[in-house]
Amino acid sequence: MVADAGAKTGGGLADRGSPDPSVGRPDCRRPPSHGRLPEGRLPPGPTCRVDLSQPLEFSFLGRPVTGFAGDTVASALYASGVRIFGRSLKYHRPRGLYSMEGESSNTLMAIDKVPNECAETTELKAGMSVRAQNVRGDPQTDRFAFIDRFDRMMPAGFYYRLFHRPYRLWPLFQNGLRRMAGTGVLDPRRGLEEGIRGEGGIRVEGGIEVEGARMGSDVRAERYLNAEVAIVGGGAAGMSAALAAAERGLRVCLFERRPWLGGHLVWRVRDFEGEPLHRRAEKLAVRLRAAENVKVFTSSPVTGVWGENLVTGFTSGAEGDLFRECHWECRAKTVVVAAGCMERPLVFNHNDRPGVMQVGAVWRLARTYAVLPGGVAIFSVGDDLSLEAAADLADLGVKIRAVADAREAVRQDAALVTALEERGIPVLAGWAASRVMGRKQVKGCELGALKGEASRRFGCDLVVANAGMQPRIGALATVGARLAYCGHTHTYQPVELPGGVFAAGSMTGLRDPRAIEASGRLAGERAVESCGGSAPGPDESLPEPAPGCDIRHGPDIGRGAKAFVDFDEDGTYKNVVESAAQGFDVPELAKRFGGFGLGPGQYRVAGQNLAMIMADLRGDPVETATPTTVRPPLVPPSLATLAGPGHDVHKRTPLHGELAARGAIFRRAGPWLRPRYFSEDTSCRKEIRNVRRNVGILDSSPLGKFRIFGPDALKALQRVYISDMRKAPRGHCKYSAMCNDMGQLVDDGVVIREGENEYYFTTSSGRAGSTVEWFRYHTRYDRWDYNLVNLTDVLGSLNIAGPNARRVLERVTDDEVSNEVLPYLGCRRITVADGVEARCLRLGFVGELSFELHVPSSYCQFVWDLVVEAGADFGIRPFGLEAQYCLRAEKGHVIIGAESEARVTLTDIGMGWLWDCGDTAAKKVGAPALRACEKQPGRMRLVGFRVDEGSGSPRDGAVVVDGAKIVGYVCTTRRSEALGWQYGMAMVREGVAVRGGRTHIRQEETPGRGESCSATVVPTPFYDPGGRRLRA
Amino acid sequence: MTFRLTCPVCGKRDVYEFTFGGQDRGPRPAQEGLSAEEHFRWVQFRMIPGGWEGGEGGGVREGDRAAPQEEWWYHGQGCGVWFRTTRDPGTNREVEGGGGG
Amino acid sequence: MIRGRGGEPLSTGPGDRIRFRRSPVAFPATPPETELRDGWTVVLRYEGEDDHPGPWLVDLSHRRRWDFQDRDIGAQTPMDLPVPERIGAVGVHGPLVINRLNRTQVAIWHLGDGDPPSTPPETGFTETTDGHCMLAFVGPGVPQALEHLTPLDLFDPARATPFLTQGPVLHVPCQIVTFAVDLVVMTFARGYGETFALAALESGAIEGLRPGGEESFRRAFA
Amino acid sequence: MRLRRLWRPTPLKRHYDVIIIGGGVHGLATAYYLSRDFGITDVAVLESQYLGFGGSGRNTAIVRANQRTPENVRLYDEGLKLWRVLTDELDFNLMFFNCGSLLLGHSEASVGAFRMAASTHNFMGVHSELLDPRQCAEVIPGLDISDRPAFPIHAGLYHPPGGIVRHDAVVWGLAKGAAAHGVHIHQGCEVRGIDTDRGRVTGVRTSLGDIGCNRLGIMAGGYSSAIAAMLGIELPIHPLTIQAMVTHPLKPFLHHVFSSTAYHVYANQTLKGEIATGAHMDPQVNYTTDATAYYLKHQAEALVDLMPALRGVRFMRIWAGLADMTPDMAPIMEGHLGYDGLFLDAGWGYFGFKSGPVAGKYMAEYMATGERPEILEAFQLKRFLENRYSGETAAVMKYGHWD
Repeated sequence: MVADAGAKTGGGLADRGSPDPSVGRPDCRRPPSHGRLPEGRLPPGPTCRVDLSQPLEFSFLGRPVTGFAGDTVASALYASGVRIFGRSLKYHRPRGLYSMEGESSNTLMAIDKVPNECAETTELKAGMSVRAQNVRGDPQTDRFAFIDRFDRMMPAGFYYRLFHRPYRLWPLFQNGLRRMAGTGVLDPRRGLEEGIRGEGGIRVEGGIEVEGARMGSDVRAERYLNAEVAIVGGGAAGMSAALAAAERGLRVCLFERRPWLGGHLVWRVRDFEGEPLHRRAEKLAVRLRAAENVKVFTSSPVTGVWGENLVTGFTSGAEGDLFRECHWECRAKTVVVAAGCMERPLVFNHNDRPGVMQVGAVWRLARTYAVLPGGVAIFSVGDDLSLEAAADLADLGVKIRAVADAREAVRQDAALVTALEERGIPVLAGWAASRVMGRKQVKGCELGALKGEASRRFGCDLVVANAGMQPRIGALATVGARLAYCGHTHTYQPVELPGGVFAAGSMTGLRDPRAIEASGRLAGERAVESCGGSAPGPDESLPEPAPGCDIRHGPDIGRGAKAFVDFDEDGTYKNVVESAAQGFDVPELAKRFGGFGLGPGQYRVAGQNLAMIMADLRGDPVETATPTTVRPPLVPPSLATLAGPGHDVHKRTPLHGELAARGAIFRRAGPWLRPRYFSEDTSCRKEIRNVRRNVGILDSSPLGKFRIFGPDALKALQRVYISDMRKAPRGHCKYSAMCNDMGQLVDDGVVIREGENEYYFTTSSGRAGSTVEWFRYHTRYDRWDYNLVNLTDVLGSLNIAGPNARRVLERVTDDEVSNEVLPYLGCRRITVADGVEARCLRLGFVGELSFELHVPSSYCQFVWDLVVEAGADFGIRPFGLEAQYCLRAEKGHVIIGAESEARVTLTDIGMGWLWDCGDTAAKKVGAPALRACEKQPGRMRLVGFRVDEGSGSPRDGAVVVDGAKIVGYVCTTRRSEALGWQYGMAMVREGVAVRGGRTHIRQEETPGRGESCSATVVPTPFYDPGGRRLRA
Repeated sequence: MTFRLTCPVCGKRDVYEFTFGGQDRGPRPAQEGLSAEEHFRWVQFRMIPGGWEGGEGGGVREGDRAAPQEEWWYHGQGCGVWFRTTRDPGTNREVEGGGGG
Repeated sequence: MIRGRGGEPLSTGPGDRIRFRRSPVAFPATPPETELRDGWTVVLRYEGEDDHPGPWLVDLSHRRRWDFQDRDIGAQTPMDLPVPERIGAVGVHGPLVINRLNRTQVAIWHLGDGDPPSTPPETGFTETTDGHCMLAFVGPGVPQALEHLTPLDLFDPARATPFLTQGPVLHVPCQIVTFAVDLVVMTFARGYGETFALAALESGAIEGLRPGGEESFRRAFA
Repeated sequence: MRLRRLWRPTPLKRHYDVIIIGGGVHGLATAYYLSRDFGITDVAVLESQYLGFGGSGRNTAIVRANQRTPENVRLYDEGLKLWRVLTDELDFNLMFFNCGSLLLGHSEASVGAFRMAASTHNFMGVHSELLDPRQCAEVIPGLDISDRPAFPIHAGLYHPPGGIVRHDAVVWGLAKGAAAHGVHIHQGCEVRGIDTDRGRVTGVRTSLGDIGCNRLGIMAGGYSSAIAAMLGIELPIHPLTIQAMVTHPLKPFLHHVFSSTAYHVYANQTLKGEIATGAHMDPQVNYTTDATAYYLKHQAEALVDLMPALRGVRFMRIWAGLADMTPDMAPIMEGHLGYDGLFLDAGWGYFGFKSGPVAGKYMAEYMATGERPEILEAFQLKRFLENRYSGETAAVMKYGHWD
């Protein structure tokens, strides 16, 4: 599918994807194996994409149905006689095929239990299970069909005026409304058991009947492309543009939503310059695939063109793919939009009946899928392509009783009119369909003159209708082109394009194949020029766009019948009138009030018609009509496709495997996974006790570790740290904190002077990733000469803590680590195991004798093995973050975020002693805020408390109350084995923060089940207040 | 809408690679004699002239168009450099030649 | 005799132990041929590698690397290497590769054969070998495999190889050097190594990406 | 059923007693209460585009009162009770679907935060409940409570009084109510300047001409800082783009609102059956409402991780609106802001919809009496100059409040 330059074969996206039948398509003309045409099928012609010799069995409503390779779900169902594909949202009206492009919810079906799949465009696969949606019982005899008769009670916005009086009844109505809401059915438990996030490796799906295959355990791919030129649309214009750009050596990506290239030429057999049109498209496709630098993506709808030419979309794979859909994003320098046209729906009475279809749908059923669309047809159309279709379909055996053309005769292609008349088909210029007869299936059609009273009725089983063509403006609109109504083509055309965006092809109003190709070439050359390539040759002159059709709706609109402007939410012409009457008389308001273009079809079905009709109702010229905003995605991608492989790329410490083997229960901490517990006991009693009594070991590798050096290093430290860093002595850990400009605590750690203009410092693990950013931000105007190196990942960190810590350490190093040489807050470099250099920091976060070893990450496992082996006699065992959390809380040490928040400053949480208020010249970050709030009354404060014995046992988050007022909350509280009582820290209003004061704590996790207790404000630290243990 | 910024080191990159650092307000004021109110204004208060251009469903609107502003960005997913650029809050686009300060 | 978790022999006395080093990456594949180098167990080849045309993902985390910073970096010759003038430029000098990261900083990688130099005493140097995971993408199909991992334009025909790109791969900030259409080497924070490599193999498998040994990289780099 | 215009076109007068800039929920509610409760009917609401163009029509319609601090809980709780009252008063069905909301927590720390919220709410008589993961899955079947997601579910804060309201209906209902009391509503009237005289607000310059007034309310949501800038007023408000999207409609299967701060996602199923879901904000100030491909993907990644069944659902529309963010995620409701007669009701961030009617009620009182209602004490501008944040968010800012 992708013609990568140098693409190899062997499982890549490069050679997978939908086979492109435009190049060599012998199979599809093979007759069915048993020699007889299947029911409902035409003899396969030169443009047929269905292989009638390859039947595919699937089921509809549990009944077996046979389709053929190359069918879509819809074409196979239609060929087998299915006419009602589902029921409409509000009125439960029967709905059938309409555009074969999936433009409305009419043919959204449940396929293999996935709701809202588009039957018109989904390729048929054997074994599919297909069901109709919004149906009670059989779609033929839907039990809610009666609602259709109550439309008079349901004018636009009726639900805002009903059901709320008296209010107590509203919940009943609300539940009733909810039951009627939505179309597809989703089982919310689906996918929970399937293990969708597989553990590595690609899963190749075996059989497609596998439940869950479409849920997408196989949907795992995403792809990012870079190109000079991205092309939206693989029709004649898009291909020509691609060739023009590729010839100049640019990288081109072309995206085509259909499974094949060629746009609307591929099903046209009309002769043009001596060969049928489809041959012309095929030749272009062959040239394109031979071109270098071009990647061609078929079955790849574009979901949006975003700012600065980012094109996004997805590729539907073919059977046997490793994945079903691949999300891609293409960053392009330029974009050529050649998205072609769609038919503007014709609004007329009962225009939603099964059997009313657009020209393209009928034509492609016959020409692409070899399906006989109907026996007797009436056409009501508004452009020449439709006239060509009528003639072609007549040749294929469809009896066409009449063709109404909304245009005046002078606007028609006379040759086509002649061709129709030669076939005995009357052409009624200035006429349009006014009404369809038949409920579940078209039985007849009334045509009426647009001027005057004349009308005629015909019996038929097919009504082929459109109001002319409208360009697929989605890609242009989403990228920010300014569009305006063009009074000549009666379409919205770009009048101003963003940089590097070009439009080409039939969407610009061109109809002549040669002109379409020329416009593509021109756009391709402009793109080359825009990329800085050589200027294009002299402008090929393009003909004027063909005149368009401005019909608003059929005659006799709304009289005793519903005429739909929007199929998805059953928005009728009458509803537009009603919306306007209630003041919602611009499209944006009417859209929201009446529900036009809010369903799966979005702006595509309702957009232009709503704007034109509203202009008429307001009495404004149609040029002033502003259509509703086009919003992406232009084609709806599934969440599985967008989510892609969902890799969970996170950080692991050098000891991850070791810790996992030791039963660690991991939690996410910023980008890291870290052990929280080492047993199911979340109170971590054993881990805590072991640190207090013996010795524990903590993997603290995520700790931020940095080197700062250079002539201005000290200045930078003075700026971001709140303490006076000039006082940091060599070989000593200077503990300090960083604040933000509001004086709030953002980080703490130690700084160690290691030499002249050379410092080593640590940050909390959560801040390690933004420390360089923080330093550089706060010194960005200063032009200071200092250098920072992030050593966080270079060095792992092992914290050996507990009364036996030194004895363990002494076993693995020959260096002196006594209290004299390495006292509390000391730091020195030691050698572990005769060869591994380590920084050894004497810190006391957990309140015991403790050493932090910073060793190169690659040696971490080695050093761990050694330490654990050496510590075995002393009962060394790992401890996790929860144990550390409790141990430090007993010491009253603050953890950022746990005992600090946005309302409090460094001084509020009792750490004001760190602040060096003298050095204003350093412009310390946060100093002015601390100064302002230092003595401010009424602030919140962090206090320690002791829960009064026997009064209760509050937990983190309980609130502190004073009478009827909440005056604070508990940040952290635990019952301590070492202390023998429950301690805690709380953030409280100033008045509460009185030492010895009694506070009331209340928690109520469940209404009515509140618990209260009392506590006494006590000083911190709770444990070892003199700090003897950590200085041992 | 997705847009790109011009990193002075790495060139044009998707905006989601960067961290926003706010309007360029010049070096931090001297702290000597700085009042609390002055400081807190300097930290938090901003003027962001606005209006919007070619609003959805509207034509191009005259009048109060947003003024492009100098601002700081950090290329966190790339080279790790702070730089200044000019961006128009009315269009959410870097102004031509705004990159690389 | 005590064995380490990786099966490395450990004796009881610290002095006799093999001071083994660990890469952040362990591929789910069987290496028939490894080599112990400066404590690292280096995989030279994986099983079945010879029957596979590529692309390969090669772990080079054991290759030594340095960070060098200086305000006036243009006037410096770290390790006797000329500093590339343009930011984003890459110099290849024998076994050493020097990448100009920004105004004041270069990265030096030892990618070629032979013993790596030791860290020079100048203040500006920091050895960062242990801070990164280093991976090479080698062989035919590298561009296609990388399209599944990053939106960065690593094969912009307008840039002359080798060149440096700094940006996200699998959302992780990376330094990436494109040496050729079939050779790309990148470094990123070591902590991501394991999950990054697995994700790369998982997404790259669509294009045939498989673990490769150091030999395949050496062939490509030579 | 007789169909009448909900609000009649009115002539644009050259002078009004009160002018309100912004035809969204806040502006219309203020006008409604001014005219209904205080007899001040010489009021014009000026809307530059169409009613509900801004955040009022772009939010995900979630209403709740499970805020963090008592001052905020009190205000939002009163707001939550107004939906029923207004439905009756306005005789317009605002379609309050009282489905309750479930906030998901993904860490040990979130359990404490939820316990604090639940304790605060229940102490104040607002129903909230701390749930464990199993209970979360009972409330919302389909949530993946295994350890498979990148951020496994640890706890839930269930808040039964919350729900969703048909957001457009609120705009239209309030417009109907205000117009019935004589308020003039002018759409397509863009304010381009503000006139003052000797410290008083005297009028506005608009795309439809100059209009005089005695009192002026800036209630323009995300555009409020732009309006304030016309008077050279600096505010601690950043307008940021926030995005939302809906899926194809489905039969009801999600019967509550759920949200997760770790995933930056909130979702509910509308009465029409779509899953409406909102995302986080881009950090840079701007006045555009452009959607980005990034969020479409981000949102899908988050949703399928939380609720795997959503893999088979398709997004059909994405859009964006503006959130007027303050550093503490609480609003600024201020009178006589630098000029006599100038009132500001802004800085609601992404809480602007649920607070609309209650804010309008008290802003009307403020504008009518000139006295600040007691309930608004906590929302003065000066708290930013005194470093007294409201505590609505515990998160500490980095360089400024955009991050």
